[in-house]
Amino acid sequence: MPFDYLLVLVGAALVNNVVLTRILGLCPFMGVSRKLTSSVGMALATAFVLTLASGASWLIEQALQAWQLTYLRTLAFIVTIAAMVQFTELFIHATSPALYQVLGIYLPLITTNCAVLGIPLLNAQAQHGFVESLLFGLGSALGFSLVLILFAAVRERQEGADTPLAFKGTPLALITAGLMSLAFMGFTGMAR
Amino acid sequence: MLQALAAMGGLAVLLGALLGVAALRLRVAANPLVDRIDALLPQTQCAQCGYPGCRPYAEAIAAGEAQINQCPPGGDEGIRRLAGLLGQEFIPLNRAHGEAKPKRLAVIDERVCIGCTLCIQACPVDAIVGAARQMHTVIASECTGCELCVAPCPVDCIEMVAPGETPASWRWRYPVIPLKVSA
Amino acid sequence: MSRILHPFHGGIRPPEHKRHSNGSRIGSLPLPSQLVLSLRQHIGQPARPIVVPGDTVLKGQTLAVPEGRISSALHAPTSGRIVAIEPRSVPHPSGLTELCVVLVPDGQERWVERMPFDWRTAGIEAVAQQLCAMGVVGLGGAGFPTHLKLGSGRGIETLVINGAECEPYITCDDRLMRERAADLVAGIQILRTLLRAQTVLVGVEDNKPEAIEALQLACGGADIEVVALPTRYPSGGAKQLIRLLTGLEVPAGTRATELGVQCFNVGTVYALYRALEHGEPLISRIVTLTGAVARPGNVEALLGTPLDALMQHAGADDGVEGYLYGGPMMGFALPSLAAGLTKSGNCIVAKSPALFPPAPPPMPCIRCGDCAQVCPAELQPMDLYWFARARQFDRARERHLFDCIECGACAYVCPSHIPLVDYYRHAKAELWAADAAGQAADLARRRHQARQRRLEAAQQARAERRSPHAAPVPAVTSPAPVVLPPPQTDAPAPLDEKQARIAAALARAAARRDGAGQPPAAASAQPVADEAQPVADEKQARIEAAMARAAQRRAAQESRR
Amino acid sequence: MRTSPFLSAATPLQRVMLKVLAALLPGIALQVWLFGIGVLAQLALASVAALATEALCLKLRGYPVRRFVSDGSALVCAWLLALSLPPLAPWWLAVLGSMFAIALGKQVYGGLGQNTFNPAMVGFVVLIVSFPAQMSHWAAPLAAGPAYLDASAQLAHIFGGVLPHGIGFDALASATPLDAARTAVRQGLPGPDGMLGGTSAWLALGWLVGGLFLLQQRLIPWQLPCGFLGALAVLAALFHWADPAAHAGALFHLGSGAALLGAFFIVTDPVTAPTTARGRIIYAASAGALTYLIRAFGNFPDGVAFAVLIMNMATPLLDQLTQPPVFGRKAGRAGRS
Amino acid sequence: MSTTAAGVRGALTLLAFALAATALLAGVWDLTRERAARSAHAARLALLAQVLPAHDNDPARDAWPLPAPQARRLGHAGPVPVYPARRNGTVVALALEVVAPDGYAGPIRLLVGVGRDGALLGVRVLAHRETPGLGDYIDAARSPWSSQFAGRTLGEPPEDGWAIRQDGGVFDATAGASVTPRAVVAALRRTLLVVRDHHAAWFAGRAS
Amino acid sequence: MSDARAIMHDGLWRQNAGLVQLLGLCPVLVISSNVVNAVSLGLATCAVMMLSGMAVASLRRWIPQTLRVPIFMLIIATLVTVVDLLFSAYAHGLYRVLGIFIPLITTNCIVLARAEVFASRQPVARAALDGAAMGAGLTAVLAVLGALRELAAQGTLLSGIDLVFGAAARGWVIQVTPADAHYQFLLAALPPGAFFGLAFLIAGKSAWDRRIARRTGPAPLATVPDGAGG
Ligand SMILES: Cc1cc2nc3c(=O)[nH]c(=O)nc-3n(C[C@H](O)[C@H](O)[C@H](O)COP(=O)(O)O)c2cc1C
Ligand SMILES: Cc1cc2nc3c(=O)[nH]c(=O)nc-3n(C[C@H](O)[C@H](O)[C@H](O)COP(=O)(O)O)c2cc1C
Ligand SMILES: Cc1cc2nc3c(=O)[nH]c(=O)nc-3n(C[C@H](O)[C@H](O)[C@H](O)COP(=O)(O)O)c2cc1C
Ligand SMILES: Cc1cc2nc3c(=O)[nH]c(=O)nc-3n(C[C@H](O)[C@H](O)[C@H](O)CO)c2cc1C
Ligand code: SF4
Ligand code: SF4
Ligand code: SF4
Ligand code: SF4
Ligand code: FES
Repeated sequence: MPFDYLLVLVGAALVNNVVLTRILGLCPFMGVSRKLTSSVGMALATAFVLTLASGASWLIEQALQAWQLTYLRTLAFIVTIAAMVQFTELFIHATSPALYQVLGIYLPLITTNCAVLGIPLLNAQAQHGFVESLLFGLGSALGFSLVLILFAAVRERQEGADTPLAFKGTPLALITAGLMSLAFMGFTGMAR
Repeated sequence: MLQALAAMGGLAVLLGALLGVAALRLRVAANPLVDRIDALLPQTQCAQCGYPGCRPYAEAIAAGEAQINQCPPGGDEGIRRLAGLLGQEFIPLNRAHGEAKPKRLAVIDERVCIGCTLCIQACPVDAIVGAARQMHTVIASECTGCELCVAPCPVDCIEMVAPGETPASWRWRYPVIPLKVSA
Repeated sequence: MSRILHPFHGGIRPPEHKRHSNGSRIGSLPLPSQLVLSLRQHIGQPARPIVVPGDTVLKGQTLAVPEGRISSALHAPTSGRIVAIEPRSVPHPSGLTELCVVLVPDGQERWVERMPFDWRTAGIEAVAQQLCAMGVVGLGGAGFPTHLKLGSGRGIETLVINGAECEPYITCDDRLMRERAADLVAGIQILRTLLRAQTVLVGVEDNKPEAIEALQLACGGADIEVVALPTRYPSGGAKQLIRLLTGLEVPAGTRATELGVQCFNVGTVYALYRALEHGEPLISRIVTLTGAVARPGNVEALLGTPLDALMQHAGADDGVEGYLYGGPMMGFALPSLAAGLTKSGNCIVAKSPALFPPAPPPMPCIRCGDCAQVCPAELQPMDLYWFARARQFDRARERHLFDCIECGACAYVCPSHIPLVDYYRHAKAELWAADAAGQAADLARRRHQARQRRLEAAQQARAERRSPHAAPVPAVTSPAPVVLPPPQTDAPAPLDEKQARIAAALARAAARRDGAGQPPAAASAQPVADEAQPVADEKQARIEAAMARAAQRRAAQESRR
Repeated sequence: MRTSPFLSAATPLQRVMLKVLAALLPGIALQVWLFGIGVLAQLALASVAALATEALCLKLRGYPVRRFVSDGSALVCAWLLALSLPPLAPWWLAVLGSMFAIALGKQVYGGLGQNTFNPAMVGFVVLIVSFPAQMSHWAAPLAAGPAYLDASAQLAHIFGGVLPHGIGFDALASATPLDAARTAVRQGLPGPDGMLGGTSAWLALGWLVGGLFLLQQRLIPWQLPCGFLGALAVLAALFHWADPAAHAGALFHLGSGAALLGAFFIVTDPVTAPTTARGRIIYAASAGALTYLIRAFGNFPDGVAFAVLIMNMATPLLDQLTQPPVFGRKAGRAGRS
Repeated sequence: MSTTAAGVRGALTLLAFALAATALLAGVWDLTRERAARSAHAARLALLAQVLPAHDNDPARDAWPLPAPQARRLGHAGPVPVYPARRNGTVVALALEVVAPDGYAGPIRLLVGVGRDGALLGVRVLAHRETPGLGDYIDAARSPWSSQFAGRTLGEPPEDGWAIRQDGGVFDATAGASVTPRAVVAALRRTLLVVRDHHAAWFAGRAS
Repeated sequence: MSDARAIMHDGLWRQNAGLVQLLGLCPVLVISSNVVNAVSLGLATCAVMMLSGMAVASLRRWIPQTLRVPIFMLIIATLVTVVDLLFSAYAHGLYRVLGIFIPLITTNCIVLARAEVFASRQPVARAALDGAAMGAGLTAVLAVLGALRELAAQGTLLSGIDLVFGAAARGWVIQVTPADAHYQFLLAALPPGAFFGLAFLIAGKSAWDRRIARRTGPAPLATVPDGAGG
């Protein structure tokens, strides 16, 4: 059993990486990766919310299924997530001003990270149990954090390169992301 | 239908109450970003950016109303620093606001100056001394080179001159290695 | 007995080329026809001249006194007449000119009165003052004023004497140690007493066995350890030498004294000895003339000796395509030979294509890591280069750019032949400039804010005055606390009134000009002209022309609106 | 103006690349002996395509073509790509792969020294993902193969896609040891017996000779090949020990596929590997471990290329996190007062 | 405004919007529910029609669950439906969902139609993860490979012919990608065996 | 009406969501493997953006500042679910292909961004136009990328059109490379191909913009806000 859980975790983090394999959460991936420090902040904040959202949405999904209201799924999930993001912001602000300083401006951006909605939806689609949902969320969050931070470090270095003018900035970042995604295809088959 | 309304209504009441309370508790702190942006601006106060000084421009950037490439005295290096602070992409200086050029200092031609004090009123950093009807002088170490004193002078006696280079002020140049043959 | 050495990381072994010049005794040069003495022969503020053109001076007479804390004096290397104090070219990579004292020797070599200094009884501060007055600065390359290295008498543990002379080609310290070992040891003893050092270590690279032998002989029973160092550039770097001999690492930005160590170049010690025991200021130094020359060797040359005189003496070949001031690793290419020798000029190398084949064109860095392998500062030179090239200077600073000692080992091994040190120098210069600009900006911000506050206060005061309920206002003509510039003192004048006043001012100026025909008082600061009238005319003309220009400009502006 | 130092004692870049090419020769010779002239055809195709692409890109970017094309890095890239292609692969595979390697892997990033990913492996991965069929058609080694193709028949197949009458490719094809091992294990058949993987072990020896030459010439740091091979061998041994039936042993893994070629020529690409000693160890060991995991549990028979690319993206971060302490700034070292 | 008042106000505003949104959604859902269910049903039928002969019933509605033990033989963990095709009340064919667990990159899900005479009627791949361009030719959308099974029974080919050519059988397989077809062929053969074992009951329209 | 033209120009080119703002990337990259899917999702997004723009613009008076984001999300999610329900009822085949990317329009950053930046400050008509223009810009990018990828990957155009228009449309598929050549280049169909394709589109746009800029000289002087400079 623990091994299965590990598989879920690793599977979500590496084999089916949210960003590089599932292609979710690209906007923050492209937008908050110009600086290593800000990417670390974004990674932490997203990881927290993503895990939390996976757990909370499992509860909501149970209720919706019980009342046969699954067509309200998107609505209920997103409202909860939006509220949760704001509440997280408040909570961090109250408990740790230092952390808030680091994460502050990234928190609101999380609401529109489609991974935060996508992972709960995938959880619901795959009928994951509670622990599985949570681990799937956590694994995805770890995967997101990992590639975001690596990508930011890569982009920081590329800033100094003699990139052809037309490719400087976003196009080169996209090509790098594409090659990263290509590299991650090496993981295919290593978990369900 | 009723069930749906009840479920979503319940959720909404719960979350709405939470956020309503949260909104009140959230203090709106002064924007520390402005200070950090202002610290990166050259403080020439020349208004070429389209704002009446560096701080107003900093406020505009922080509010997302102005681009980071409007300050000619800061030049590309200044834009790079701003881009770094704000996590944005570097963009070259907007030429519409002027060209980046080496810093120059105002020098008053003392043979022509009539002591009208107009330049004193124009100087944003009080770098010009002299009383009415007396000849005026620029304190070189405090002049930012903003050129604001040039226009008001009725006798056109203020000139912007580039300070001469000495071995002490000389800087190692960027090693030019002609890699590219054409642009 | 041999000391346990603590090898530093990295380093290189370039071909030594010392044999060219270390075979013969230190020679001397006939008096040149002119000496060009830069006022900045050391790190810090330039010295302030106290002679004027036309003065005759004695040998050793003070020409310029220190200005500010980090500075040192300058003396006449020989007796003669000061013919000019003017910008002349100096040995500097920029090729720019700088204020120099030009002295024409009279050939008589008349000394000022020389007096040994009683350094034993004088306090360390007095000794330091004396060294400063004698113009003793570091001769190891940097030219840091030596008196500042004595500290405040707290004393140190280990005194390190730098005889490593690790750079290729240079042999001046070698010859000095061989030929003047006794004086050198006497100097070392003075320093040890002054600094109250327990241990004295003299580091000499083992490619100079004669110098080691001579020193050991001269030390006799004295408790001075002459340590043979493995030949490895840059063992002569002060930090590397200290690490080699003591195992201590001096972090960047820290002074060695804080760790109880101090390091002096052998030439410096010798100069210090001459200054204290013989009362001779620093007026000459040993300089290696080598490279593509007919008669390579060392000469003791007067400061200010034109470099082309030195090269003529050594017999520069026809094929020479340039000269290096200092060694090939850390020196720079001389833009011209017209400059005079300075205190830090330890070597002049004549370059020929045979000795210095042209570097192949640089290629991109492939991050092979060779440079990191040889960097004695244990930096990652390729990263510094990457950031410096991309002008991300702050990142370079984060990666400890300022720990780089510019030894050039990295560039020496770079397979892509990148002039790495050039990039570091550029990055450092830009960072210094940026720091200065930042300080200037802070100043400007403060002054601007002060002005804003003042203007606001003035406006408020005006508003209060205008309001009918306000208390009667004293007839203020200078309201708010006036700081430096008297601001516009009068109440805000309507535009036309202002114009009227300007007109009045113009009229006044005209009247003044017409009336007395005297230049305004302030103009006396200008280079004095002989006749007043043309000046007045000229001024009139200028003002008219300027006004025309101004009018034109305003018209242009108007039409644009 | 050029300043100090005025001396240099470096092996010029071009010479470095030439030495790398020279180090590949023993392995190439063995591969030609084992697989025939097709190997040389692939080398030639890849070289021409890579040089042409490089020249075109340089021209478009306005760089001096002659100087940069002659630096040799494109050739190294092309050769490494060609050596990982099936020797009888159709001609366009090598050409397309080289074009992707140079254009997308290198020049888009700014050319030599600026790329994030190993160009040769970019080309290889593009090919294996796009054309898995053609990329997994390895003909059996000539010495052991059931059918023999002479030189002209090999070339005819590469350039024309035709085989001599009566011979189907199935007759020529043989699963490489890695592929055979995984296929067997997946179907519950006994895996390899832990011995060296047949003929490819000879090849490994060829790469080893070249690699030792590079080490001796100090062109590659020891941390990279050692870390890579060490991690690969340790993991293989561990799994083999735990379940000998399902997992081949360390020697098998070292001797098959691209393990040694990768360890000495691919993991060692200076541009895309970290520069610090600690970073290099972490990088190479992780790449070795990933190679093993992909071989043992992934869908691709060999994992070298993917492992290298995955670790390439960690290089900048590793470089940053493993900065060695600077002179005088070492914690615990005398000198901090 | 006090904290509680703010809370109440916020709650009410959100409530109003949420209720309006829910009402709208519920309305639209009500309007489209029928149609969506019909669309889904039609899609299902269309798929079944690809592996079943002409029939006059609704196989999806008539489906019955295959109990776990038999489902396990077809590669499932839990019960799955069996879809009968009837003509005039008699079951003429069955459609089953089958899992081939040993594909190259994981399990392959198939929909298999079996006639009353024990012959394969059609094979469709529902889901697979085989290498695109190499192992995915089993998909009818990519190649006609799967059509070679139509009409095959347990006796035709004989037992040792139920394998791919490379292994001495009769079925084609692309060179260089034999793992995938091997898995499919084995799964099909297992399916036929299971159907033979329950032929009587299933074709009588009983669960077992 | 130059105002409308400016809005259209912004949406389609100058502030294009996919090429310039880089928002809403996930669907762009995943769903663009063929033209039909790409355009379908693009149009769905377009519809949602237009409707949400209108809704936000008309309701903005009743939306308190602090609850802005949750309420915008509520509105958007509702509209998206409506679209989702409609797809499931009337275009079931497409509904299955697009999968979770229809609900994910909800978090498509560009939708919220336009609601926040534009619709919440503008009259209804302009908000609708802006939503439509932005959506059209996104759809255009999706269409071009979809066409490029489909061509490169399998040498066809409009494959899968039957999912929208029924089996009769099967004949509309354009076979660019001969069918019997079995042309395929899988990379283009996979996510990395999408990244590369978008990168080249953006690089092309930036090169194009630069060329235009070179031809027409430097940008006109930016307008200085009133009262500045005093
Ligand atoms: C790379 C490098 C090499 C140096 N080599 C020598 C040398 O060989 N001999 C020497 O006396 N000083 C050398 N120096 C200068 C010393 O670091 C140091 O400044 C000098 O020994 C201090 O003595 P001084 O103040 O008496 O000149 C070198 C400096 C550097 C950075
Ligand atoms: C990056 C790289 C990847 C390779 N991938 C494979 C592979 O997937 N399958 C393979 O059989 N050979 C691969 N090779 C080739 C092997 O190095 C070796 O030449 C081949 O396995 C020897 O064939 P044999 O095992 O049939 O003797 C690869 C080579 C390189 C450099
Ligand atoms: C990247 C890659 C993907 C592969 N994918 C498949 C696959 O999906 N299905 C398959 O049967 N074989 C696949 N193979 C080939 C198998 O590894 C194995 O070599 C092949 O099935 C043996 O078949 P053969 O006996 O016809 O040569 C793949 C090989 C590689 C290198
Ligand atoms: C030791 C060594 C190994 C190299 N390995 C590779 C390699 O694996 N792949 C490659 O494309 N280029 C390789 N190169 C060539 C070159 O470094 C490479 O093309 C750069 O990545 C291009 O920027 C190698 C060069 C050297 C010196
Ligand atoms: S242009 Fe730059 S220096 Fe001038 S006022 Fe604006 S911000 Fe300050
Ligand atoms: S003196 Fe003139 S140029 Fe200098 S700061 Fe004042 S107004 Fe600007
Ligand atoms: S030695 Fe030269 S090429 Fe090698 S890493 Fe250092 S700078 Fe780069
Ligand atoms: S010049 Fe600087 S970076 Fe280069 S080796 Fe010397 S200390 Fe290191
Ligand atoms: S669309 Fe996925 S994060 Fe923006």
